[in-house]
Amino acid sequence: MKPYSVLGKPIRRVDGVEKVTGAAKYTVDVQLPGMLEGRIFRSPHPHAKILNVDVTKARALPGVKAVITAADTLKKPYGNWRRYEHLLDEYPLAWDKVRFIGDEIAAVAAVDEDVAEEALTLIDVEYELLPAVFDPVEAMKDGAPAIHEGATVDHNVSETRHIEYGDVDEAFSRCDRVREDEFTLHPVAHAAMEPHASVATTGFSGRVTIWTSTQVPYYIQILLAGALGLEEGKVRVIRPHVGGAWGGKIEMFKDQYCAARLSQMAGRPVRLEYTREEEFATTRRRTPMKYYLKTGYMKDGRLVAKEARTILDGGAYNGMGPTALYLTGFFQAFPYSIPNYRYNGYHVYTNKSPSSSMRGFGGPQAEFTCDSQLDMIAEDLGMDPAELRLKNSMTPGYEIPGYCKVASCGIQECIERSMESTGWREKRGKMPHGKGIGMGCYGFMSGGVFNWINTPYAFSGAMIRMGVDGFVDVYVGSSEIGQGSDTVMAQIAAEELGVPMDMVRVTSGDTSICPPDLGAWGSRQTLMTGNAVKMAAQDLREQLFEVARGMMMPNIVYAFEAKDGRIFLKERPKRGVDLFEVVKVAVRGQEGQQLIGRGFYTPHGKGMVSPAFSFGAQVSQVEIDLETGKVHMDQVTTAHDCGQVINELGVEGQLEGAFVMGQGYTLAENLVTEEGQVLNPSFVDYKLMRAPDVPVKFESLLVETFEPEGPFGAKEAGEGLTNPNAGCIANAIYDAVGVRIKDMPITPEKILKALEEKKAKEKA
Amino acid sequence: MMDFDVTSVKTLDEALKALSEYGDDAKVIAGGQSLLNILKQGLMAPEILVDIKGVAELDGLQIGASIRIGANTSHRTLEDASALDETWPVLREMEHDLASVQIRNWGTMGGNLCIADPTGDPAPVLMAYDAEAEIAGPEGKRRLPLEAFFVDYYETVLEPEELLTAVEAPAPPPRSGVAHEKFRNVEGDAPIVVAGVRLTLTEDHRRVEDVRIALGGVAPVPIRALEAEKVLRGQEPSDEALAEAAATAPGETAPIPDITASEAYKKKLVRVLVHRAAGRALERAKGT
Amino acid sequence: MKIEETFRVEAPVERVWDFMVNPKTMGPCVPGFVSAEEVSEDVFDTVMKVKVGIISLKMFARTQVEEKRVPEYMKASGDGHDRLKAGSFHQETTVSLKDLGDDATEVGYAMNVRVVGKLATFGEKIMRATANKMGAKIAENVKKALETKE
Amino acid sequence: MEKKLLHFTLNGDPKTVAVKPGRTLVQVLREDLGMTGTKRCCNSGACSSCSVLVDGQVVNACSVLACQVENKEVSTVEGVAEGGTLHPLQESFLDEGGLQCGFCTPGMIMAAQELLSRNLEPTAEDVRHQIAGNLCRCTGYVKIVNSILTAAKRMREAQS
Repeated sequence: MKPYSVLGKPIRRVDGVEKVTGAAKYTVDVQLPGMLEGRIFRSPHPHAKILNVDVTKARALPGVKAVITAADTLKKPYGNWRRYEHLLDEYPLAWDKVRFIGDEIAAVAAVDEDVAEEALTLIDVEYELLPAVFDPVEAMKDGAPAIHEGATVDHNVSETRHIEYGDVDEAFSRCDRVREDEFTLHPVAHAAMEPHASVATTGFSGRVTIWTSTQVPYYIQILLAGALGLEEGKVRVIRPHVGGAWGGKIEMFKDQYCAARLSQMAGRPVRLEYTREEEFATTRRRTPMKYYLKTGYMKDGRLVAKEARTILDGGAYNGMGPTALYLTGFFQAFPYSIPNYRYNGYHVYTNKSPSSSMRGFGGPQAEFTCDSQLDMIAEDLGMDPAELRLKNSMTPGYEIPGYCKVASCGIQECIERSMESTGWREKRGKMPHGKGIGMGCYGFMSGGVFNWINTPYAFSGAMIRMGVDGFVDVYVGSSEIGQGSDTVMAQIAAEELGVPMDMVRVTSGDTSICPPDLGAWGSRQTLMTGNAVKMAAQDLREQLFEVARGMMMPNIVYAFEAKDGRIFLKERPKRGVDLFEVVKVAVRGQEGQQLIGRGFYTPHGKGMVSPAFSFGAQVSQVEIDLETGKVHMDQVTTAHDCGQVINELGVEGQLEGAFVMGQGYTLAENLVTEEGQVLNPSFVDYKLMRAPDVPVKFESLLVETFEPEGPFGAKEAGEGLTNPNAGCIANAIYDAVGVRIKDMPITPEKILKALEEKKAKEKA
Repeated sequence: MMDFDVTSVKTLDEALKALSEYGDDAKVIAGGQSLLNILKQGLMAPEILVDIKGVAELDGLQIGASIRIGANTSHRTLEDASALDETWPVLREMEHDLASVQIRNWGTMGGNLCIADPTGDPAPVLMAYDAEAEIAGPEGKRRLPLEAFFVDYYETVLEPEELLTAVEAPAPPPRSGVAHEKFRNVEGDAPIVVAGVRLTLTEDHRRVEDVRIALGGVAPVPIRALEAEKVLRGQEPSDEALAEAAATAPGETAPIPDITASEAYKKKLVRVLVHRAAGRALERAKGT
Repeated sequence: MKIEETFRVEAPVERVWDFMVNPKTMGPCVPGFVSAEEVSEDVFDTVMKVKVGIISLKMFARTQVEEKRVPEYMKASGDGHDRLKAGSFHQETTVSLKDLGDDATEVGYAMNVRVVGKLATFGEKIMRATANKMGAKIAENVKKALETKE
Repeated sequence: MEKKLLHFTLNGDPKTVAVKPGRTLVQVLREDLGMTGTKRCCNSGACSSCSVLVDGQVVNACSVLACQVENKEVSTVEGVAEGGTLHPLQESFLDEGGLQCGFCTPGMIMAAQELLSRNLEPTAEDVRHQIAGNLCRCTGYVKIVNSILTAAKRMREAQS
């Protein structure tokens, strides 16, 4: 039993009360006097030259206060890839060409949404239609239409990634067996409940203040300033409560640029909120991939060599696709120890909405293919697939030279515990036809060590102030987007300072108040911002001890401790003073000294990906309707190693939410396009899982390890949890009915078709 | 764009007057659970909506030898109507599982039928119950079998100045059982295929005296599977007979392939759902 | 969305050709046709009233004849939109005629319509539902118009 | 189009607003009355984030014409906590972790409130069925269902 007072317990969210009462303000709730409504004019064509944009009629419409086109922009490409300029391929508004249906051409601000919408119908654009290409393999062929004319773009390939270690060819040559498979992964939408939205206002000083729904306020400040030609200090980004993101809000979007630019031109606040249709059809998608996988192994089940090749359907612009391109290759070799590995990935432009980062950042595609193939290998060897995973899974201290070091690693215990609690050995392969059980495993980064913008370093900062009002104020640049990071930061500060949770206030996501932080992506907040908060709290605590020492005048030098709102002598706990007496003496004392702790974190020498990795094993149990192919989820058990648990309620919530998101990815969700047109841009036609669909029994086993690099030994519990879902469901389906679907999503129709083909084969 | 006037009428006469006054420029709104989506998309631009939700005489159930469902009756009212359990229990079953509670509370039976979405839940069940549609117009009222009410995809027989006032279904004959089956990949979602079956046994329970099989989502309109009915009528109520009828039904359908399912898969679902619904209807008939 | 029909017309190929390349005569064979005006040679402005179930929209389109091989092949393309710009569309139409001898002609009619915007996303199912019927109706009308002796 | 006067009761208070006939209830609540607790998410009746009660029945405010609530009683999430104390539903959502980003929470709470007003002894299945129309992208629903069951239990205990 660890001596923690608030860590590792189920703690109420610090933002909970606001949210259950409807008081919480999201960007879409921000209303300013004189606020105008903005709307965006989009391309109806998948690929076309823009010959002329005529907005005179729109400008003349009564009630229209501003209309912008590319002519009102700097025509400078922007994006997160500031350190890799060849990847910057997107403009605030299209000026030469449009590259997908929905590409932004102009924007209007009017007195209300009706006028704004009418204004859109008055914009006339002349196009010269160009041949379009929608399939990445087609796009790579000679003579395919060129979507971008970059010097580094060849056959629409915008980026390639290569990973290699060990001696792959030699290793394959000495394998007992080699297995090759191909998989197809489809696009899905982030489908955050809150759409992308911004409210921007420009003061007479020229300073732009923008409230926006984002994961990365600091990036938005830099990118927006750049796109508007302002100094960064002239842009203030405020992130109110965010209604979900999952990687769909880690870039600058057109709502942010257009709201800001329109507010500059109209001299009035402008709100620009995407419709649900725009959300689905014009923002970002999880990257569709074609996956080729070759694995070499020995008769005893040892995995010896692996080769992976991917072709990513990048859509019209890079987005964060190139990172997904790298990470899917890297995590293809996780969480197993494969000494010889080679990966080649290609990111290809097509005339569709851009694909980009989405929860797991390439991981879900990697683990679905990896786990599906592992089960096929196990069958080939006549081995229990769980045993195969145990035999090959990573162990603490595992190292991929030049790539990463894995300090803490609980994967083996995760596999064992998920087997025990589900009765794996009694069930696998032994249940009646139609019922099945399957496993998927994963490992994921606790924050990327890399940064795309301006510097190569990932960094987080924190500031903690204690005032005579009796509260501890924590200022962080991390982004509370629903995942609970504000609560985690409050817990870390409370634990370190020995104060109760309700004495801690967290202020996050305001670039003019909070220290810079790369924000919420790559599961980085708990470890990176958490470390910064812990350091700031320690710094502040030392300041308090100093004052306490002056107050208590111990005759010899004792070590101090802070706990339960008191500061006392470690060896003589009875001798102590109330913590806020110390604060008062410090602040009101003759020095009038301020109590402010500083903390910061940046990983150095931690390889190319992450300073630490979470691990886990997931077992799902399904029942299949043999006549319709419909999959019913009976039960899911997940054993997750996130190091030291900070908030039990939070980790469980992430586990459950991630699984159901993955269940949708596997069984139902699919962003269907036909000739570049998204056919289901609504919650009527795009199928999210609903309450009656989710497993009735949901079990979360928290396997605690200690991660030396993490605050109190903590690691991520967010994105990684999405990685095993598809594989473990696919494997359960195979166990139930003996069909293996390699192209996602696994719909009832595909299952039924496979079942019929299987029957036919058995007859023949 | 939602740029139209609304006139809220309180009586059937007012409604009909309004409709003949505005003619083609008007659309009727009751709950508007489907209509509003179409209007928001700008796929229809009426000058005025005639709001009949407040017309009390079109609201509510009359239960006797037959059941009369006023066009304004909400799905939730039907779901909650325990008075149906005796003779029309499947109406409640169907309503309990229709869309979401939010939609059941505000949406009406009349609205559902008039939108004529072929995947709607109620039509096949009502057709199995041998329901009739009652229509009011300038020349007074007319009645027709519900299957004749639907003309084409999202199209009914209603003239611009006409109004659906009620649907009426007789009590099933003695020794009858009724069942409803639907398939959807995600719960709480619109069905892909719907089947409703009413099966009546002979006095000695040895033969199928009569059967009605209605299907939704497999043609531009909800349809009867008349061939499948023929196959079953007069047969011994064996599972083989049911299976044979079920195997006949797909041939009578012309499903429209869409992003939810292919034509072939929808036909397979028809066989499965008809078989299951007929099976449950038979069990219930035996129980009588 | 593809609308394709191949059908036999009891009329000489030249007559079929003259009929089908002229929007004034061909237009009325397309369900919902309202009017067609010649803007310049081989360029026409047409108005259609698309009524599919509850959906009813007035569509304005400009059509351009791109390729003509009298009397066997014609390719035309056009762009259009509805009044509220709920949807816009781009269409490519090819007509190919085969002389079957004794005053009969085989007509191959292929229309590829790409509809975008709300009309496509919301109306997708509805339009698929009617596409086939549309083709059949066009064929029927063309036959009627040409086979009735004038 | 001409605005018309609309009269209704909002969380107990009488309201009179001038609105265009084509306006939906969610627009009137959020834009005209500044009651932003009710969220607009899909605007097509498919996610139920905008759930409010009309005469005690839960409906999607995006799919109700404002003029159709004339003389009716509308309640929103802002009216759930009374006299400065949280409703048992709100307390149990906090204790059970029934929310994350919180955007669907107001709708969930309104849907749950209708259920509990009709049935204080719901099964887990009853709860899942009641919120089948309410989409949540964060929680996977598990803890939302627990929250509603816990609230029911607490309300039963408070009664007896």
